[in-house]
Amino acid sequence: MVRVEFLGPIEKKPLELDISNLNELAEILQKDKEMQVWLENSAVAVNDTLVSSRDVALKEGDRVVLLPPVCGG
Amino acid sequence: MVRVEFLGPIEKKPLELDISNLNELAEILQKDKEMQVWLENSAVAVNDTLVSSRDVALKEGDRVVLLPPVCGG
Amino acid sequence: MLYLYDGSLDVPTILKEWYEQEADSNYGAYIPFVGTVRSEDNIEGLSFDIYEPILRSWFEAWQQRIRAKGAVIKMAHSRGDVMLHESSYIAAVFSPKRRVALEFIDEFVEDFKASAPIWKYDLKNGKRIYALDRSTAIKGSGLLS
Amino acid sequence: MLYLYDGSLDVPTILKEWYEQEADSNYGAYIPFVGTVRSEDNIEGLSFDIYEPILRSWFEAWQQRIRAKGAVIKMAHSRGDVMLHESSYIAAVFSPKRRVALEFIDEFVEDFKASAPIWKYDLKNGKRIYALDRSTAIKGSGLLS
Repeated sequence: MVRVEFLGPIEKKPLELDISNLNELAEILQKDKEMQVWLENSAVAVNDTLVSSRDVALKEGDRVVLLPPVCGG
Repeated sequence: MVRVEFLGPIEKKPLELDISNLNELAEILQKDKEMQVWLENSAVAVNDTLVSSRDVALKEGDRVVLLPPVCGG
Repeated sequence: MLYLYDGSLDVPTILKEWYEQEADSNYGAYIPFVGTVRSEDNIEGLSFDIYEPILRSWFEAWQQRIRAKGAVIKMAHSRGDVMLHESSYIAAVFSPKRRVALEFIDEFVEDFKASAPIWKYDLKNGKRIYALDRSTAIKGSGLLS
Repeated sequence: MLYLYDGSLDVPTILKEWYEQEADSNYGAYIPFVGTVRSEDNIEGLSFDIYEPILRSWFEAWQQRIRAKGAVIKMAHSRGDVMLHESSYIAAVFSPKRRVALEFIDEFVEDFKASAPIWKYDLKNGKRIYALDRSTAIKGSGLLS
């Protein structure tokens, strides 16, 4: 299973999904209307490394996080 | 009389001169060989205002200062 | 070094400690940037969420870049609530000569604003409201849309 | 405000006092620049002469320029001897938002180096040696040559 977490203001509980890449994750999350806006403005990290392409293989135990727009300081 | 002072590292005592403009001051100071280098790299202020031209009339009681290269901080 | 605190920062103490930490390191320039909560739009204060693992790796990358120029970077940030006129953020660069520190403090603070995984909320009538309009999407956002 | 001190600056105290002076002024950014005497070329320290009347008018012009942007500038400098790893210079900008302070601190420090009527001497074997090679002729120099 791959764990998916939603950071900061995204009010959504973590998911445990049986997926093997980010395309599959995108497909699943796009079905959730409330996630629409967050998908557009969030970055994605796999095992705490930001990724810039969906061509990332996911394996058992991997962790994906979604990072919405930031404003530190 | 016009008082002329030499600031910072210029080791020269103040002068009291009977001059009416900066051209006359330049003429007098250029006769002092030890002032040669300082004249080239120093700025000039009349009554504590920096001047950028020699066309400044001087009157009784005016004060001229020479400011050599600076390095605060 | 990266320091995270619950609530507001004790700015004088942090600036003093950092100055003393590097007192014998022979740096000619020390430039802190201090961020303080401003009164605007009737807020009572701000509140911050931090995602520490990515903040630490982002900071580590900066640290290496700045060290390569013979300089040092330190940063402190608040977690949770910080009220009006309290401070939530300090970044500081130490360098042998001034230009390196002057350029890095600017670049670091701007990249911090654009990239550091920290989320800001306005505190209004006791509620925590995400400051979306003042936030910046991290580079590469929208990958799953 | 411009503050001149005999000998080295008490950096933590000055940074604290300035921070507290503006604590309720609603500035979002506070950026001090601290200059510290570096060990190089076997010096024991530095020594400074200041010509106060022109320093004050130069600073006053800057103050007006910075106030016009809704910001504040403060500066402290040493007179006389400052030994290795002690500090001789602090400048700080406060502004509502960060860009104004980030840009002014850089511009102010550079103009300070080029224009402020302060002369620096190396202290070596107890002697005071003018640091001509590190000094900058003020704009318009050479008028009488």
